[in-house]
Amino acid sequence: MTDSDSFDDLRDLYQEVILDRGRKPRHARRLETFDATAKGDNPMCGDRVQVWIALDTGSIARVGFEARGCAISVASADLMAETVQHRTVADTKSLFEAFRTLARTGACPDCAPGLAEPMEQLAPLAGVHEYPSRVKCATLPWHALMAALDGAKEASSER
Amino acid sequence: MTDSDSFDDLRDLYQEVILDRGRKPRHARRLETFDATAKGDNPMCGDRVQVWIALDTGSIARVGFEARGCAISVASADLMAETVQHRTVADTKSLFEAFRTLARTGACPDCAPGLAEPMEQLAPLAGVHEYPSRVKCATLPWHALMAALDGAKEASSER
Amino acid sequence: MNIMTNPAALDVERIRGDFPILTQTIRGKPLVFLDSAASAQKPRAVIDAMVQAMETQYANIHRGLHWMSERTTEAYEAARDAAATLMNANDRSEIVFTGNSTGAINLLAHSYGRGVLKPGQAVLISGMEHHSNIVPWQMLRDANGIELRIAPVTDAGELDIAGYEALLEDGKVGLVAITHMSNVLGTVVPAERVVQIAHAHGAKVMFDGSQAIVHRKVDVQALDCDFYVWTGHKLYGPTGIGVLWGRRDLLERMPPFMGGGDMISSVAFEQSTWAAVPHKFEAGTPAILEGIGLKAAIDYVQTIGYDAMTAHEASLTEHALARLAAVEGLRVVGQAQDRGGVISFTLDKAHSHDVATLLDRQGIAVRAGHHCAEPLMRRFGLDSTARASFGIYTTRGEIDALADGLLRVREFFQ
Amino acid sequence: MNIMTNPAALDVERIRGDFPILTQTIRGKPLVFLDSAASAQKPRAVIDAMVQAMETQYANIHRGLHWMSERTTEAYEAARDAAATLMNANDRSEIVFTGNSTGAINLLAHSYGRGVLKPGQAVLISGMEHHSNIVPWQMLRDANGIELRIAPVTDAGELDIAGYEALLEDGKVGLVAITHMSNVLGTVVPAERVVQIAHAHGAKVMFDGSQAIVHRKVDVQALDCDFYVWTGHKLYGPTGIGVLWGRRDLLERMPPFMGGGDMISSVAFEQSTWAAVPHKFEAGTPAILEGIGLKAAIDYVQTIGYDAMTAHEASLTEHALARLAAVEGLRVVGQAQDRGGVISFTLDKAHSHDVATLLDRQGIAVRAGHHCAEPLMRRFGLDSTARASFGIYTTRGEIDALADGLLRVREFFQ
Ligand SMILES: Cc1ncc(COP(=O)(O)O)c(C=O)c1O
Ligand SMILES: Cc1ncc(COP(=O)(O)O)c(C=O)c1O
Repeated sequence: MTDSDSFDDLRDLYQEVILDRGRKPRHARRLETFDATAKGDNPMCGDRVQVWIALDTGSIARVGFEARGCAISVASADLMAETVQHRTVADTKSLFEAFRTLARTGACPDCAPGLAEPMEQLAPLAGVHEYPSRVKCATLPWHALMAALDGAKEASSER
Repeated sequence: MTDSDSFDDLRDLYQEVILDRGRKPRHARRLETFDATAKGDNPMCGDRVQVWIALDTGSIARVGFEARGCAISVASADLMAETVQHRTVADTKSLFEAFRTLARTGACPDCAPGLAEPMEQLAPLAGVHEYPSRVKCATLPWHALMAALDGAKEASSER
Repeated sequence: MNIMTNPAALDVERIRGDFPILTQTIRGKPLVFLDSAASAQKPRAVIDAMVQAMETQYANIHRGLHWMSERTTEAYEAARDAAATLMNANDRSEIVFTGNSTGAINLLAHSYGRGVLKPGQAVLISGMEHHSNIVPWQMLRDANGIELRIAPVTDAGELDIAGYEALLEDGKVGLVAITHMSNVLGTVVPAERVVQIAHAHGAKVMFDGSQAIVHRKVDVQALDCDFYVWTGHKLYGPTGIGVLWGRRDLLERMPPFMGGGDMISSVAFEQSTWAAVPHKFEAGTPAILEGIGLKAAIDYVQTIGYDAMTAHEASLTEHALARLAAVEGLRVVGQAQDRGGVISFTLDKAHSHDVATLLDRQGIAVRAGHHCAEPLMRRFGLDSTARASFGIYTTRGEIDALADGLLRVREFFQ
Repeated sequence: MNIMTNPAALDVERIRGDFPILTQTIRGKPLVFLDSAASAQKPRAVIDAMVQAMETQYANIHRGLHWMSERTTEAYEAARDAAATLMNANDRSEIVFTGNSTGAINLLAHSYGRGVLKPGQAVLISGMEHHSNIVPWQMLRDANGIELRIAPVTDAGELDIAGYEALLEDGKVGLVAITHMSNVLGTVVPAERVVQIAHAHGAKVMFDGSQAIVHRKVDVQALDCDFYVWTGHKLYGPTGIGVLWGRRDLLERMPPFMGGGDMISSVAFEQSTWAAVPHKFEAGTPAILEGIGLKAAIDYVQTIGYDAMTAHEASLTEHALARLAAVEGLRVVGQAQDRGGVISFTLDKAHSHDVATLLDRQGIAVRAGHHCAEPLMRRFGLDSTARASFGIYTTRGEIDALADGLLRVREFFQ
């Protein structure tokens, strides 16, 4: 049972990157200086996240977050922080739409042209589409990010 | 179709006596002098009946009634008026219980011993047991009769 | 005659094959079921969908994180999509599931009536309502000081439009709650006009579509109404499920009706917050199997198509009115121009209960009584009527059987 | 070991054969369904009863004068008799059918809460209630000035009896509405004592028996309670039907909740009068098919017998608690002395949602979340737990699969 191959059945959704990011997120910190912040709250399952954004002339310089929740939501926040760094706000918004489709349907072949590379990075989360009630775990940090970019204080996830 | 045999399928519930009594009841009149009267009302189907009783030293001298309703309820009122005549109040009450069982179950083999003859007269109504929602058509006049004997003004039928 | 040449024609024999119950016999006679307005029979597709759920894919829904729960949630929520499409709702979140039409109207009477309407305002119903669209408003009147007004019905059994408009004139009516089709007279109310007039006077409109949606295509956006309710079991679906459609902005303004699981966002003893519409109105474990059955019923009806259904019922109704007119002493109650496949009548020599029982002994099921519309009965000076009502599986032969059966009843009572 | 030597033993393999769904596989693995507390699976007897009604004997009920209607009425009303017998009610008229437990509690909160209780009185619930037994009373509090009190729960997850009694001392509590068994902790409340204490202080008692009736014989006369509610889908019956039992004299004093067809005696626009109990509380077309299914479920449970069911679940629970105790980092929430087959737990290294999903990938269905009991979660400092719950078809092997699955999850998250 200690042979990692015996976890094949578990690993198709919880890929190594998710486990790893869920356990040791790289961007899980409050930014000292930031331009925007917002909270996301999913009262149905108790997931909670706050994101901080530092901007640099229309682009995202850095994202930090604090999250309480499942591995999926923490990993998703961490991957999000990484993929949106140095991206324009406009690109980030299309990336969100593309990611949302990925999370809901498991694929997004034609969406967000020009965003193939970050989409690749987010691909490990595609498996959540099989669990409609967990899609919101993956999208909650993104909703908070969008809320922050739109100047709102709070986002609530899709039901 | 004019041959009465062609109505066999209809006649097992609506026996000749019921049709006849429903059409031309013999006791459908208000008594001029009476000792008790009560109304019965079945708001669910609009059946309405009033009975008048003349007593004679613990026995029923005469019963008259006015009824608005279906053939079953009118025929039942008329047969009731006839069968209770000259009976003691106590006998009438047991007859009611026996009739009620007859109407509900289609038979009452052992009940009301000593009342075989009036039960025979009421037997044409036994078929209503197949129509639980019409049992109350047959029993409504009896409920009014019981109410009158008990000094009440109104009875409502069983649901 | 090739039935295929008419695109709207409905192959009634094929349809009958979809309803297992129709092969039953009653007292040795083939069942002639003319009581569909009370509740319709269920096609195999509905039965199968419910069985399949129970046999292969069932769990409680919403927030279940396991396969059975996720799949059952999808199957149940697909009913919401189907209902939204059926009614041409703007958004699936405008579909609220209830236990039946009665539950939907009570929800509205509580939530809109007590939560949005103000004492001093009025609710306007009509003289031909089902008890389910009378009593909840009476209870609102008696509890909350909302006036209850009754739009008059003409001798032909139609809505008296002038009388209706007059009752709206003073602007006090906040809500018109009116049947789209009478379950007694078969009358179809001129819904667009009803809405235009109400809106012109600042009133919202709820239609009780319990009967109408079985016979006519309902497009809530074209009707321009505000609420529309109906009940699954009359549209060939299971019992235990009904639908309240409402405009989203109105639903959002309404407080919840029942409290409990599934309708909350978060709960603390001090205070709770509500889920978004439609879930705010759906407390407790939903009628899951019934939603799945209802989805199958809607799909079934959509496959047949309203054009074919409406045409079929119109031709049956015409035939029935002609055949019944030939029965001496028979009086049809209601002569509306626009009517659906529901016909009430009385016979001079026989009480309607006797008529129903004697027809039953010939295998013919009709309803008799006040049809949960006592005030309407009174309006026509009646205690009860017999009522024959038609569904997609009803045949001309069955209507002939009814007419013949009535001739026998009349002769029997001669 | 001959299973026949123990009269109370339950032949789980034979029982599993009665539940078609249990042969399903999930992602190629045999289904291990440990989510029965959310909703139970349906035995063939229930499926068949519903199918048979739809295929051979269906019509709307009450006041139908034809064969189909009379027979369907009998079949539906037989469910009332069955429920009355199951609970040892004094009279069948004390059984009111609702849509689910939530509907039953809301009925009570409206009808008893607004119709009988007076502002200034209090309703007492406990700290371990399901949202369905919290929110209706909050809504009553906020609308009608009824105080809401919360009986404390001990660290072991039991009702704090002294704290409970103290809240009754001032005599203001008119109604105690309390769970008979917690859907999170499995705790069975000492029902007789709860009633004795409440009655001694002049309060009526309603039990939320949604969970309890699945695991224990409920005898309302022995309990001496005043109201008891439960929900069909957890007792192996269909969705869409629930039960409110109430003492007849109390039901008679209560005003109706919803208005409509079937609950009236007569209707006039000026005023309507109500039918006798229980019909006064049953507005509109009932859940007919669901009543018929529920009857079959009750019969099924009665055939197995509560002795066997309770013993089976007790032995499963004991086994499960032992196996779970061996999973490192696993904490069982709630250590009540008297408990049923529902176990909530947390794992130190994994969030309960991840636990549920990872178990699901092994074919094992458990629930994760707040289980519609947020205040109780907060009481134990938690956001969510995973929960395994057992039914009559649950095997020791399935519990072993759960324990092994959890060991894998833990290792996976190492
Ligand atoms: C203790 C308890 N009360 C109430 C309910 C509500 O039951 P329902 O959702 O069927 O109304 C449940 C189950 O969901 C429960 O476990
Ligand atoms: C016009 C109308 N409204 C309301 C209802 C009530 O429907 P339900 O009994 O399903 O709530 C009915 C049928 O009974 C009806 O015909």
